[in-house]
Amino acid sequence: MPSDDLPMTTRDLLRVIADYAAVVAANRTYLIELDAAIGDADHGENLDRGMKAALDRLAEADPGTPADVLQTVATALISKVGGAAGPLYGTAFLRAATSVRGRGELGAADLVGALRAGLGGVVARGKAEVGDKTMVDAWDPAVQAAEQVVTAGGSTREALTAAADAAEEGMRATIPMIARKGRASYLGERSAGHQDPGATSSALLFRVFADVADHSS
Amino acid sequence: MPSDDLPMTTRDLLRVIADYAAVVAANRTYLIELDAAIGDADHGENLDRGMKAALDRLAEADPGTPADVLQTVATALISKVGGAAGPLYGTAFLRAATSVRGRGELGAADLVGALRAGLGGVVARGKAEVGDKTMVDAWDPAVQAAEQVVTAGGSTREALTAAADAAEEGMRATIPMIARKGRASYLGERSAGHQDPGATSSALLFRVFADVADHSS
Amino acid sequence: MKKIINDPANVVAEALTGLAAAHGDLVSVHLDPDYVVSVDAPRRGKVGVVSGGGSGHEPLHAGFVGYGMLDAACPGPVFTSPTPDPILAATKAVDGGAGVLHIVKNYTGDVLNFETAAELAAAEGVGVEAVVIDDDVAVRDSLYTAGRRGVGGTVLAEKIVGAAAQRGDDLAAVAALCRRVNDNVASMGMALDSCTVPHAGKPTFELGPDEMEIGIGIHGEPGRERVPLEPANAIVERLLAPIVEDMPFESGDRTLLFVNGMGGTPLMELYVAYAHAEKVLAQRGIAVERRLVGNYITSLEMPGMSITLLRLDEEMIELWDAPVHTPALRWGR
Amino acid sequence: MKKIINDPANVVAEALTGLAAAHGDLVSVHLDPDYVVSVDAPRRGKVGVVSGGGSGHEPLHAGFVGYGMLDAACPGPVFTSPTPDPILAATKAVDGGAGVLHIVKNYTGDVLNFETAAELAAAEGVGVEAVVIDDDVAVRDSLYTAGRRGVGGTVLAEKIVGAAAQRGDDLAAVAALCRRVNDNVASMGMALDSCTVPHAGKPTFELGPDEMEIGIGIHGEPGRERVPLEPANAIVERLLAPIVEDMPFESGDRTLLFVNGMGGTPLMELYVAYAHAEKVLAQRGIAVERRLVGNYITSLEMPGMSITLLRLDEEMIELWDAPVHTPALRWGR
Ligand SMILES: Nc1ncnc2c1ncn2[C@@H]1O[C@H](COP(=O)(O)OP(=O)(O)O)[C@@H](O)[C@H]1O
Ligand SMILES: Nc1ncnc2c1ncn2[C@@H]1O[C@H](COP(=O)(O)OP(=O)(O)O)[C@@H](O)[C@H]1O
Ligand SMILES: [Mg+2]
Ligand SMILES: [Mg+2]
Ligand SMILES: [Mg+2]
Ligand SMILES: [Mg+2]
Repeated sequence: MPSDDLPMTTRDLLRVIADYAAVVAANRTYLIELDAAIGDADHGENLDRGMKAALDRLAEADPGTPADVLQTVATALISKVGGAAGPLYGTAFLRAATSVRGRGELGAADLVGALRAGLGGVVARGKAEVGDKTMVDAWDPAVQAAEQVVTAGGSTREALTAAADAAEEGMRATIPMIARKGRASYLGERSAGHQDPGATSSALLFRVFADVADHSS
Repeated sequence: MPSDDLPMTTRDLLRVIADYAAVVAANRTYLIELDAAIGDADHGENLDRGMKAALDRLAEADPGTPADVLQTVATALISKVGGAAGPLYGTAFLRAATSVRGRGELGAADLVGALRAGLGGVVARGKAEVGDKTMVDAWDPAVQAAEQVVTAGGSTREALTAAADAAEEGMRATIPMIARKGRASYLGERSAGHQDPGATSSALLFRVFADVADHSS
Repeated sequence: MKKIINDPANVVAEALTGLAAAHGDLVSVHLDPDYVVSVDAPRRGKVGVVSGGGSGHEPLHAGFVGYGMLDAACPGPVFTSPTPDPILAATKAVDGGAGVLHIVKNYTGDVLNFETAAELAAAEGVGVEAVVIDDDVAVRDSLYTAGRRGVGGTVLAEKIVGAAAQRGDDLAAVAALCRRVNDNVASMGMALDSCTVPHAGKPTFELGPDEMEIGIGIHGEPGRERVPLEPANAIVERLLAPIVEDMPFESGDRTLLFVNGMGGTPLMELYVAYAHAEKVLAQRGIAVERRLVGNYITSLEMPGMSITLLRLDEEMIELWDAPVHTPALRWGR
Repeated sequence: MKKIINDPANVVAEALTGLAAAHGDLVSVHLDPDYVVSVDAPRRGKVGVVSGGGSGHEPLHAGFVGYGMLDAACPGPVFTSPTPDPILAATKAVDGGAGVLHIVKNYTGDVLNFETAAELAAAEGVGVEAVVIDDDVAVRDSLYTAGRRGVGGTVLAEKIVGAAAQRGDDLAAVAALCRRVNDNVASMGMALDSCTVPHAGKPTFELGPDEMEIGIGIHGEPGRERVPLEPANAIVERLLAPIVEDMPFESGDRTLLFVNGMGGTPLMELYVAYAHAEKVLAQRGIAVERRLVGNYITSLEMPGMSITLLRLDEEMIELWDAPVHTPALRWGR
């Protein structure tokens, strides 16, 4: 394990959630506009409502482990977001929580395992594949990139940075795609030329993870 | 009777109606816009529909006397215009017809008598006074002006020209008025600053009378 | 102008054709002159109830023809009162020997044309009584003006009076009831934007992006004042205050509260307004015992609403609750 | 943005409060989680019928709660499907021991949230069957896409299925009937302009002054194509052609024709469209035996309409005609 590789603590994870809530709030209008182009103009509103609820519940629940944090966020998203994004993000957090149950803090392998589990949750619920122009197009390359870094002996920080870079690339790659899942699929060929809102909010999430790892290391 | 004073024949009167129908059609949008400002945006449409119907009925009826022409126009307006303008103009034409019943052609005195009767019809139906910001503000000074010319021994042409001038002045005088009758009255003080559509269409009518008298003399 | 129409000149006739096709069990439609008559009319011994006015306020009036409400409606061109011809024809078509009531909204054109038709009907031996509805408190009333406009109260009058005619009340009683409804009802409307009259092709008026028009008429006539846009609750209070003051409505009054959409307002917004209106009235001790929420007297696609409040008595409640079966209002059968 | 609202964040709760105030005889409203339940529910031995989805489509679904239609509705935020919480709460509230039917419009969010709620309900011992409505022929269907959207057919399914539950059919029968309705219904919509989502504050899309959007979704999702504005009759033909072709509807079919306003379309225009739609169908030998014209599944204030055609059988006709008493649809009582 490289010298700069500190494990991610419950506090770190709370910081990720707090920062992501702030990032979503700051990008609320942007995400609404992306969704207006190929959807129904609510993705930013939905996630913003959900992340605010997540913060409220975390403040109440005072979770003791990373799994508790992830589980609290999951239930907040499931019961407050609605739409497609609520169950999808919610299941991702839920599965991630389950994958790290019992751990006091998360090493690099725990983290990529949690991300893989989260992706598994998104796919199990939404049945989308890479190329369908959904959040999977951000998640799938991100998880793969993180796994590669860790397999090659890289640090958490390096893994999460690689994930964030890959997620952003995947997000941009959705622009020319023709949507086959979610609301944008109703547009058929007219969905091409627009960036997927869910892939965008996912890339923002991976970037927050990377930034927090960067600062806590 | 001055040398240039030919009586108005049935043909002349048919020409008045045909010309007025053309003038209304040309001013349809203008009258709609005046009505949009202080009413309900239909005066031009209403009169245009009515004058087209009048032309159709005249073509069918082939009237033999001035009274027949006026009566045919009256019933066309009453049964096709609706709104406030239909009964008001209709009654004006009806009373004018009655006042010249039996005449083969109309001298200056007949004409001013017909105009006076027409004004009486408008007032009987609508109960408006001068200053209420209605068509009466065009009709009343027009009829007075024509009567003065005839009393002073003037010609039909002079009488009708004076009427047209007075009607236009009366029309412009409606601009600052606060409406007390018709739809514009709902606006109260906000009706000031707008020219009354019915006074405008009335002024157009008097001008057509004057022009036809001018050409036929 | 963006509308689902073919030709502005035919829009009324085509809409009536659609009404007849969709509701042939209730109404039949006559074109040129245009009027809509209940399939049950005329009924021997029953007072005929006829209303009408310019089109563009649908479902008013044609949507209220049927059992327990109007026997006939005379739709004029858009926003233009009908001529006497269709009114006369409709009046004759519904006369069952007990006379006919004309419910007329107070607009110069409507009053004049209905008056003429009533005279012609009388000349043909049909007894007509006319009641003019003038419930719009946005307009200053005086002997020297055209008076108040007829707006939302018309819908309530047509329902209540229609029920009285249906149960067999005579013409004098039906007319007296109609006057009683008119004496106890007050309304006020507002708009967020203009409607567009098909034959005009563009909006009747322009409002800034943060303005609203208070006291708007149902023909898009400009209203009492133009003010900055406000939250729903403040708008409701702005409409209710002159209504309550005018009558005045007082603590202990039993009322029917009618929140009406002008045509382009989502139902969601009408319910937001309704919630606050009922609350404000409750604070004043005014009991809402019956209610109506929806688009019943509209101005084409105008975004906006009106509030109407009717002071009820026992008889009005009974008649309001009585069965009605028309294209736009139906209960009890 | 011009709307009669207080705060975009509270618009759904405030509208529901108004609905409860105006129709307390029919429904009661629970807030947080938000759901609307019939005052008669639960009824011992009766299958509960629950639907829901994003708000902004009023009167769908909450306006259809009452006798003979829905037992409960779960309105999500504007255009956003509800979460499992209110769906679960509503499902439990209407369970009379005979199980509950979920009528779900086919949108990823709706399907996922209803699925989760059904699992949770099952875990608590309430049997749930779900039927997904996907009648929008504007959308290409395939195994590899999210499939067709649920639109106007939902209203017809809720009425017909609600009547079956009311007469006592069991859960399997009610679900099978709902699938049969869905298999026999097809819809297509269009818009003249966008709606404005309250939390977004500006129109979802922009159309040129002479453009219209064909195949629009009820959330203002862009449609199949953007084309120049056409007369009403041409628009009707453009919507009907894919509907008739898709099913296909054939000469001799007995149908229910539903012309639906998107919220900002005057009734007059809907009747103009209805007149031509019935004529076009008649030319193809397709008989219209029942009809519905009005604003029943809307997109806030969007100007536009949709056409829905349902192939009827004897049982569906009987159930359509059966009494219904809800805030927005009422007959027979
Ligand atoms: N089947 C799916 N699998 C994965 N992601 C999906 C799926 N359907 C939708 N999404 C994602 O959800 C995003 C939309 O979320 P949101 O706007 O909140 O929900 P809704 O579409 O219900 O309005 C899309 O941009 C897409 O990334
Ligand atoms: N009581 C009245 N007496 C005289 N003229 C009137 C009266 N009421 C209205 N008018 C005239 O009618 C005109 C409006 O006609 P029009 O727009 O066709 O009818 P409506 O007001 O019914 O839409 C007004 O501009 C005014 O000149
Ligand atoms: Mg969305
Ligand atoms: Mg006018
Ligand atoms: Mg008019
Ligand atoms: Mg959504």
